Amino acid sequence: MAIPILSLIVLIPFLFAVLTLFTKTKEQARVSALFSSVLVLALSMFMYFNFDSTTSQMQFQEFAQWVPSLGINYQLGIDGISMPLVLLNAIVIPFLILFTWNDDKKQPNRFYALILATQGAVIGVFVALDFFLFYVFWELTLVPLFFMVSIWGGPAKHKASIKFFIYTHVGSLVMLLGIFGLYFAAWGQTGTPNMGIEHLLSQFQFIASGLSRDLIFVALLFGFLVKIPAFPFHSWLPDAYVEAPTAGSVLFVLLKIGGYGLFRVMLPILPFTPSMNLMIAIMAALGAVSILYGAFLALAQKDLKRMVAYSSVSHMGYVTLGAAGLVSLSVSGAMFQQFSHGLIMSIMFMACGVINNATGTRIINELGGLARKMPKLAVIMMLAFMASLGLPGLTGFIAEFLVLTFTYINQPTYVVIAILAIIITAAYHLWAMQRTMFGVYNEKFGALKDISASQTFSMAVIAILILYFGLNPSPVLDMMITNSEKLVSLMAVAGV
Amino acid sequence: MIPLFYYLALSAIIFSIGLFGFMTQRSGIRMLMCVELMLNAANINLVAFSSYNGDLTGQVFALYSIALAAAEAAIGFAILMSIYRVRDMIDLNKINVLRW
Amino acid sequence: MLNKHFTIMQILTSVYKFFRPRIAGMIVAILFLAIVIISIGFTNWNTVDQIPQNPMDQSNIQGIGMLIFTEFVIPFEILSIVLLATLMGAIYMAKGDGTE
Amino acid sequence: MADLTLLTPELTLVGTGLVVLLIGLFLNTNTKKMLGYLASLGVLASLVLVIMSLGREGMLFYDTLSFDALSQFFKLVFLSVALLVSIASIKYTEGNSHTEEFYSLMIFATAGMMFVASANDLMVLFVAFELASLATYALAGFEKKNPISLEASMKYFMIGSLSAALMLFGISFIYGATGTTSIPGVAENIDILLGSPMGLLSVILMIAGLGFKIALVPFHMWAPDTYQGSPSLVSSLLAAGSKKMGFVAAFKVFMIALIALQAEWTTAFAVLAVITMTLGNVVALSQTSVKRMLAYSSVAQAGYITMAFVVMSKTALAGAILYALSHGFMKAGAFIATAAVVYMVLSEKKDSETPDDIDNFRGLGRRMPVTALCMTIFLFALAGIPLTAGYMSKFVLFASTIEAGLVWLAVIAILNSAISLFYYARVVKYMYFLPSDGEKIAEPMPYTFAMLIAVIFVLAIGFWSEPFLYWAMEAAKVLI
Amino acid sequence: MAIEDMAFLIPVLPALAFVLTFFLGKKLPNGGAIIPIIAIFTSFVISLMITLNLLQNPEQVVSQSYNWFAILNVGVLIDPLAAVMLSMVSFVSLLIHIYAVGYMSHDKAQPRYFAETALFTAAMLGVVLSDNILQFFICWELVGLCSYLLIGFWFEKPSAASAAKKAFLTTRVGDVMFLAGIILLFADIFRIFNGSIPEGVYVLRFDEIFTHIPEIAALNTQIFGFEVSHLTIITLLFFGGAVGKSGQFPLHVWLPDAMEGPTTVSALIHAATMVTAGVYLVARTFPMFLAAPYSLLVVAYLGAFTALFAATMGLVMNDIKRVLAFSTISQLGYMMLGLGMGAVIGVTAVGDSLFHLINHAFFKALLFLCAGSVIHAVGTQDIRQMGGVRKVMPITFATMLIASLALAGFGIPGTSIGVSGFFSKDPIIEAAYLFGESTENWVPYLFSIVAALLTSIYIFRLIFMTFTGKPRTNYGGHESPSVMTVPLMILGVLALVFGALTKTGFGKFLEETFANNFVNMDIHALAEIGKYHLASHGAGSEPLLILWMPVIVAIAGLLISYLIYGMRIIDMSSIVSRKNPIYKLLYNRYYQNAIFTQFLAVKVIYEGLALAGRAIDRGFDWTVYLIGHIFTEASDGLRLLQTGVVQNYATSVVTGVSLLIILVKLILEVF
Repeated sequence: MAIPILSLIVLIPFLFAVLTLFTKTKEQARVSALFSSVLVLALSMFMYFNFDSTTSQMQFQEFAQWVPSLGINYQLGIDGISMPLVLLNAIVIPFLILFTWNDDKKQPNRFYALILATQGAVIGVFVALDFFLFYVFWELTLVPLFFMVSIWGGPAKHKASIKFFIYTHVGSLVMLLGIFGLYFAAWGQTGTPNMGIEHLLSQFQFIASGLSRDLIFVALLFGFLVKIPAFPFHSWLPDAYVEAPTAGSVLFVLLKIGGYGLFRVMLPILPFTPSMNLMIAIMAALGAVSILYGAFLALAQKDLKRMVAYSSVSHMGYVTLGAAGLVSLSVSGAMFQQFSHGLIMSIMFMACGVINNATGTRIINELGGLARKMPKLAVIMMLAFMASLGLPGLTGFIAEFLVLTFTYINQPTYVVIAILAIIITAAYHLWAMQRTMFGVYNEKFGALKDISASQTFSMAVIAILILYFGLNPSPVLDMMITNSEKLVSLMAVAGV
Repeated sequence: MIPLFYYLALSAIIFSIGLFGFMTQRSGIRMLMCVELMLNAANINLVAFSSYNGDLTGQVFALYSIALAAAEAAIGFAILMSIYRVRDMIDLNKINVLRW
Repeated sequence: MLNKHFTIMQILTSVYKFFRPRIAGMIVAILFLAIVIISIGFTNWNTVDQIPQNPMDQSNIQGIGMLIFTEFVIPFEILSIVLLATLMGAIYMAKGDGTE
Repeated sequence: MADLTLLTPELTLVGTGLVVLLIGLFLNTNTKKMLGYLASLGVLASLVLVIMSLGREGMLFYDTLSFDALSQFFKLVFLSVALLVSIASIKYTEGNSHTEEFYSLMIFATAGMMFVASANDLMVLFVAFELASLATYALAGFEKKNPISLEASMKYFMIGSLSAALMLFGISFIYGATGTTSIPGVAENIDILLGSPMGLLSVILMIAGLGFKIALVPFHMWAPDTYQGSPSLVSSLLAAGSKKMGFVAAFKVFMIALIALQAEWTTAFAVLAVITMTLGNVVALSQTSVKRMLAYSSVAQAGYITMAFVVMSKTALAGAILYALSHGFMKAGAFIATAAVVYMVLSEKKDSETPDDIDNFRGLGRRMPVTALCMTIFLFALAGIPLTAGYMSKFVLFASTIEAGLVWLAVIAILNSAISLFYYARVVKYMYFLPSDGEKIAEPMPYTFAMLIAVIFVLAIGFWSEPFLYWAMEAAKVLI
Repeated sequence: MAIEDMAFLIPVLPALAFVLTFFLGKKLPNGGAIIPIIAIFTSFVISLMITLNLLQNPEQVVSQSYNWFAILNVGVLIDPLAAVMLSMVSFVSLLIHIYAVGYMSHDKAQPRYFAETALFTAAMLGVVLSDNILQFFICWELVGLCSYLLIGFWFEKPSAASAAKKAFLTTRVGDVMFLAGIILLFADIFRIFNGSIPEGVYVLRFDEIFTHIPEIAALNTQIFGFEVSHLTIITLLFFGGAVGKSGQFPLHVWLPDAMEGPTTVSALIHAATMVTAGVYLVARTFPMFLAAPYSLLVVAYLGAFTALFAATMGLVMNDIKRVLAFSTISQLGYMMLGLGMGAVIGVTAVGDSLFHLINHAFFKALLFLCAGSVIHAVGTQDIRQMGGVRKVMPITFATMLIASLALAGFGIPGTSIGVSGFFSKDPIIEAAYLFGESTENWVPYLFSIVAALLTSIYIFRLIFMTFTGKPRTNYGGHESPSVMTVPLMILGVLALVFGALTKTGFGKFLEETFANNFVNMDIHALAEIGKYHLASHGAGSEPLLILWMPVIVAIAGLLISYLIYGMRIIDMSSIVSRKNPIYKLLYNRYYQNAIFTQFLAVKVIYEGLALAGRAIDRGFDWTVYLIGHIFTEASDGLRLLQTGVVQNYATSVVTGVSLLIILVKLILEVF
C-alpha cells in the first residue's frame, strides 16, 4: 500500500483541528470540520472495502522508528477488532457535525476543533500497534473531552470534567504501570527494548514470576475497566456524560477504547495469567453486575440524560461479560456490542440534546406528549430506545443475544444475572418513553418545533445503520468473528 | 599532643551553637553571626583535618571558605539593610507575609 | 558584693526564662550535637601519627600558595567572580535610591 | 593540559557578564534595553558552543573540571533556561536603571551552575555552588522596594547560608576521612567513611546542603516563599535552573564520590522522594497563588527526579536527566507565562498585592490567547499528558522504577502524578472556562517569544525524543 | 414449484407496505390503506395457494434456509401447521385492514396506523413461517413491538401510554424466559456437538432441534434437589414466553389494559393473531414438550386454570372490550389446555388446539369488530350505558350474535350441526375428560366445564345488556358503513360454518406436520421419553352425558344470562355491589393491579431496588469525592506547616537532618 492510509486517517483530524481552530466564523469552522470528517469517512470506507475480513492479521501496516533506544516505534495497523471501531468513529462524526450544524455555540472554531481532535485521538488508539503510541493516544483522548465538557457543559460542568479527567487519568496511569511491567519483563527476556503491542503480548507468557504476570494483568485490566466503565468504577461516567454538551456525550460514547483494550490486550494474555479463572470470574461478575446495576440505576433516574448515561453503563457490561465468555461468538458479540452501542447511544444522546434545547429541561416527569409536537424525533427516538432495550432486528439484539447465548456456555451464573436485567432495561426505556414522548402534552413548552432537517438527517442515517446492521450484521461481524476465533484459539493453545 | 577528637568536638559544639542561635535568634544580624559561627566551625574541621592528614588542601579550602563567608555576610547585610529600609526593623520572625 | 537575691535559684530561673521559648531549638541543636559527636567519636580517623613539626619550614604559606595557583586555581578564579557578583549584588541591594 | 576550548562556553558567558556590566555604565536608562539583547546573544553563543562541544570529553586544570556528556547536558539545561529568562527579561527590565546588574548577576549565576556541572572537585563544586547562590540571593530581592521580594530574598539567603554551612561541614568530614576533595579521589579513599557512622552523617549533611537547592522536603520551606515572592523571572531561573544545579551536584557527590555509601543515601533518598512528592503535590492542591502552586509543583517534581537515586539504574538516571531538561523548559515556561500575567495585572492595577493570584487567570484564554495556550501546554506537560516533554521523561523515569521492581515507589509516584493533575487542570479551568470582564491585552513580545521557544522544546522533547533521550543516556553512562 | 419460491414474499410484502405507508401514507387517501391491503391480500393468496398445495401434496413442505450470519440462519418453513396459521393470519388481517378503513376514517394519524398494522402483519407472518427458533423469537419480539405501538396508538391518552408500556413489559417478562430457553437450548446443543458445530448446520432450526431431543432430554440438572431434565427446563421457559404472549395466568394482566388501543387493533392483535402466537409456539415445539416430563402437565393445568380464572372476571366487567379481553384470555386457556392434553392424546392435541385457535380467531375477531362497530356508533365502551343497540345496528347485532353462539359453543354432538366454537372446544373438553379418566385427575376437566358455563353467561350478558332492552343513555347510533359491515359478514359466515366444514380434515391435516413431514419422529418414542402414557383410544367414545355436557352448560349459561339481564327477573343489585366481597374481588380483578403494579413494580422494583441502588451509587460517588476531600483537607492542613518564619524553616532543616540520620540508621539496622 503506497498511501499511508492509517496515518492519514489519524492525522487528518488533527491537522484539520488546528486549521479549524484558526477559522474566524462558524460557517468556516463547521465546513472545515465536515470536510475533514467526510475525508476520514471516505478513507475509512476505502479501507473497509479493501479490507480482508477472512484473516486475523494486521492489515495496512505502517512502521517507522521513533525512539529506537526505548524500542518505541511508530507502528500502525488495523484488524478485525479495530476496523469496526474505526468505522464507527468515521461514520458517526460527520453526522455529529451535521447534527450540530445550526447550533449556536460560543467559540465554534474551538468546538469543532475539539471534535476533530477527539476523533483523531480515538482512531489513533484503535490503530496504534505500539504501546507507547497507544498510550499517547489514549491519554490524548482525555484532553479535548475535558475542554469540551468544561466549556460547553451543563451547570455542574467543572466538577464533572475534573472528576472525569482525574478519575480516568488514575485508571490510565495504573494501566501504564502494567505496560511498564510488561515492557521491562519482555526487555529482560529478549534483551532488546520493544514497545510493540503484539510483541509484548507474545512475551507475556514467558515472564517467569507468576505474581508479576498477575500484577501486570490486574493493572492493565483496571485501566480498561475504568474506561469501559465497569461497576464499581463507573462513577465518573454519569456526571461526565450528563454535563457534557450533546456532541461531547456522543464523543464519550464513541470512546470505546476501554473495551477495545480488553480485546486487544487482555484476552491474548488471559490464558497465561496464573489466576486465570479468578480473572475470568471477576470480569464476568463485573460485567453481569454492571448490566444489572446500570439497569436499576437507570430506572431510578429522574433526568433523561442521566438515565441514558446509566443505560450506557448497563450496556457496556455486555462487553465485559462477553469478553469473559471466551467463546468466539461471545467475544464477537461483545465487540459488536461496542459497535452497536456507539450507534445507538449517539442517537440517544442527540435526542436528549434536542429535548433539552427545545424544552429547557431533561427531567422526565416534567416532559410529556412530545410526540405530538415532535413526531420525527419521536420516531427516531423510539427506534433508538427499542434498539437500546434489545429489540430484535436492531443492532442491540444481535450483540446481546450473542453475548448472552455464548457466554452462557462457560459462565452460566453470570448470564442468569444479566438476563434478569433485560426486564429492567425494558422497564426504564418504556417508562421514560411513556413519560417523555407520550401522555398529555405539557403546554408550558408552547409551540415546539420539530427537529431541523440537518438533525433529522444525521439521526436518521444513524438510525438506518442501526437497522441495517441489525438485519445484516455480517459486514462488521465477520471480521470480528475471524479475530475472536484467533483470540479464543489462544485459550485452546494454553490448554484452557 | 592534642587528639584530633578535641578539635572535631570543638567544631561540632561551635557548629551546634551556631545552629541553636540560628534557630532561635530573632534579629537578622545575630542570625548572620550564627552563620559565621557555623562556617568557621567547618573551617576548624578543615584545618584540623588538613593538619592531621598532612595535606594542605583543607587549609586552602578554609581560605576560600573564609572568603565566601565574607561574601555571604556582605550580601546578607545588604539584604537586611534593604529590609530595614522598607520595614524599619530586622526581626526576621515578624517578616512572614509569605506563608501557607 | 553578693546580692542576696542573686542566688543559684535565680540563675536557674533566668536561664530557664532564656531557654523556655527556645526549648525546641535547644533540643534540636543538642540532638544534632549528639549525633555529630557520636559520629566523630566512633570513627577511626586515619591521621598521621604526628603533626609535621619541621623547624625549617614552619610556614605553610608557600604550600598553600602553590596549591592555589596549581590545583585549585579554578576555585580561585570562580571565587573572583563570586566576589564580583557579591560586590555588585551587595552594592545594588544596599544602595539607597538616589532620588529618595 | 587538554583542550582549553572546552572551557569556551563558560568563558563566553562570564565575558558577556562583564561586558554587560561595563557597557551598562555608559548607557542611560532608555538605551539599556540593548543590554538584554546583548546578554541573550551571549547566552545563545554559549549555548551554541555547548551544543558544538557535545560528545567531546576532557579534564582541565589538574582534573578539577571535567567535561563529559553529563556536564554538557546540564549546561544545556542551564543555558536554555538562562536564554529563556534573559529573553523574557528584556521586557521585565524595561525602564529599569539597574538592567546591567540584573543581567550580569543572572549570567554569573548561570556560570556558577555551569561550573557546578563541570566540577570534579568538591572545592570547585562548593565555590561554584556559592557563586550561583550568592548571585541569585540578590536577584531574588531585585525589586528592592517591594517588601515581598525582599522577604523572599531574605528567606532564600538565610536558609541558603545555613545549607552552605551544613554542606561545608559535611565536606569537611568527607575531606577528613578521605584526605582529598577530588570527587573520584573521594570514591577511591572511601574506606573510613564506609566503616563508620561518619559515613551516614556526611551523606545526610550533603543531602541537606544539596537538598536545599533541590527543595527536598524538609529542606524545601524557603522554596514556596521565595518562588512566590521573587520576580517571576527569577523564580523561573531558580526553579528551572538552580534546582537542576542541585541535581547535578547531587549526582556527582553521591553517584561518583559516595557511591560506596549507596545503602545509606538510597534509603535516605527513598524516604525523601516519597515525602517530597507527596507533600509537594498535596499542598499544591489548595494554593491560590499560581507562583506558589508552581513552587509546590516544583517541589513535587523534585521528588520524582529524586526517585532516580533510589532506582539507580541507567534508565532511571537517563529519565531523571531528561526530566531535568524537560522540567527546565516546562517550569521556566510556566513561570514566564505567570510573569506575563503579572505584567498584565500590574499594568492595569499598579499596586496589586497578589498579582499572581489564580483569579487573575480568569478568562486568560480570551485576554492573552498565546500566553494561555502556552501555559496550558506547560501545565499539561507538568502533569504528564502525552506528547509533551513531561510525559516522555515521566515515562522513562517511572518505567525505570518498575524495571527495578520498585512497584511501591512507582505506585506512589503514579498516584501523585494523578493528584497533580487536579491543580494543573484548575489553572486551565480558570484560564479557559471562567469568564472575566477584562479586555484583550497586547501580549508583551519578549515574554511570548520566550514562551514559544519553551513550547517548541516541550513539544519537541515529547514528539521527537530520540536525540534528547540519547544524550540523557550518554549522560547517565558517565554516572554508572 | 413457483409458488414455493414466493413463500418469502408472505412477510416481505407487508413489510414493504409498512415502509411505503409510513413515508407515503400522508399523501394518499385513507392514509394509504390501500398499500397494506394489497400487500396482505397478495400474501393471503400465496398462503392459501401453498396451503391448498399442501392439502393435496402433504410432502411438499416449503423449507428454505439461508445463512444469516455466523452460525445462524434465516429460513422459511411452511408445513401444515404453519400453512393454516398463515392463511388465517393473512385473511383476518386483510379483513380487519378493510374494516379499519372505515373505523379509522376520522383519525388524523391513519398513515401511522396502517403502517404499524402492516408491520405487525409482516412480523406475525414472520413468526409463523420461521424455520428456526431464533427467527421465531425475533419476529415474536417485533410483534410485541407493534402491539406496544398500536396499544399506545392514541399516545396522548395517559392510560393508553401506560397500557402500552404495561403490555410490553409484561410480555417482556415472558420473552426473557423464552430467550433464556433459547440460550439454554443452544448451550445444550453446543455441548452435544462438543463445541464445534459443523459448517452448514444451523442448530436452531426446528428440525435440528427435534433431532437432538433425546440427547437434550438426557441432560439433567439438580434444581432444589430434584433431577430435572434440561428439556423440561427449556420447554417450560418456552412456555413462559407463551404465557406472556398469550396472556396466561399470571402474565395475563396486560391484555385487558391493552384494550386502550383502537378496537381494530384489539381484534387483530389481541384476539385473533398475536396472542395466539404463544399457542403456536407450544404447538411448533410440541415434540419437545412431548418429550419433556411434566411440561405438558404444567401447560394443561395452567391453561385450564386460566380458562376458569379469566372467565370469572369476564362476568363482572362493564367495558365491552374488557369482557371480550377476558374472554380471549379464557379461550387461550382452552387452547393451552388442548395442547396440554397431548399428555394423553399425543399429537392429536395439536390439531384440536389449533382448530380452536383458528375458529377462535374468526369469532373473536368478529366479536371485537362488532364491538368496535358498536363503539364507533355509540361512542362509549360501557355496556351499562348501552342497551337496545339491536334496533340501530341490525347487521352488527346479527353477526355478533353468531359470534357469541360460536364462542359459547352451541351445537349438537355427534352431528355436523353446530357453530365453529362447538367443534373445536368440545374436543378439548373431551380430551380433558379422557385425561381425567386415565390419570384419575379431574381438575382440568372440572375447570374447563365450569369455564364453559361462565363463558356462556358472560357473553350473553354482554349481548343482552348491549343489544336488548331500551337505550340507557342518549346515544345517536347508526349502522356502520359497508366497508365495515362486509368484513363482519364474511367473518360471521366463517364463524358459523368453518367448524362444521373442516372438522374432520383439519385434525388430519395438522397431524401431518409431525407425522411424516419435515422431520420424521416417533411420537410414541417421544412420549416415552416424556414419561407420558398416551391413551390407547382417541376422544369421542365417552359417555353420552359427557359428550353433551358442554352444550348443556352453554345452554344453561344462556338461560341464566337471559333471566338476569334479558328478563331482569333476578335482581342483581344485591350481588353487584361493592359490599359483596366476591364481587369486589372479581371487579378488582383479584387485585392484580395492586399486586403487580403497585407492589411488585412500584414498591419492590422501583422504590425498593432502583432507589436503593441509587443510594448505593451515591455511596460510590461519595467515596470518590471523599478521596478527593481527604487530599484537599490534608492540603489545607499541611500548608499550615509553612509558617513564614525563617527560624522555623531553619528548625525544620536541622530537625530534618537529625531525624533523617536516625531514621536511615534505623531502617538500615532493621532491614
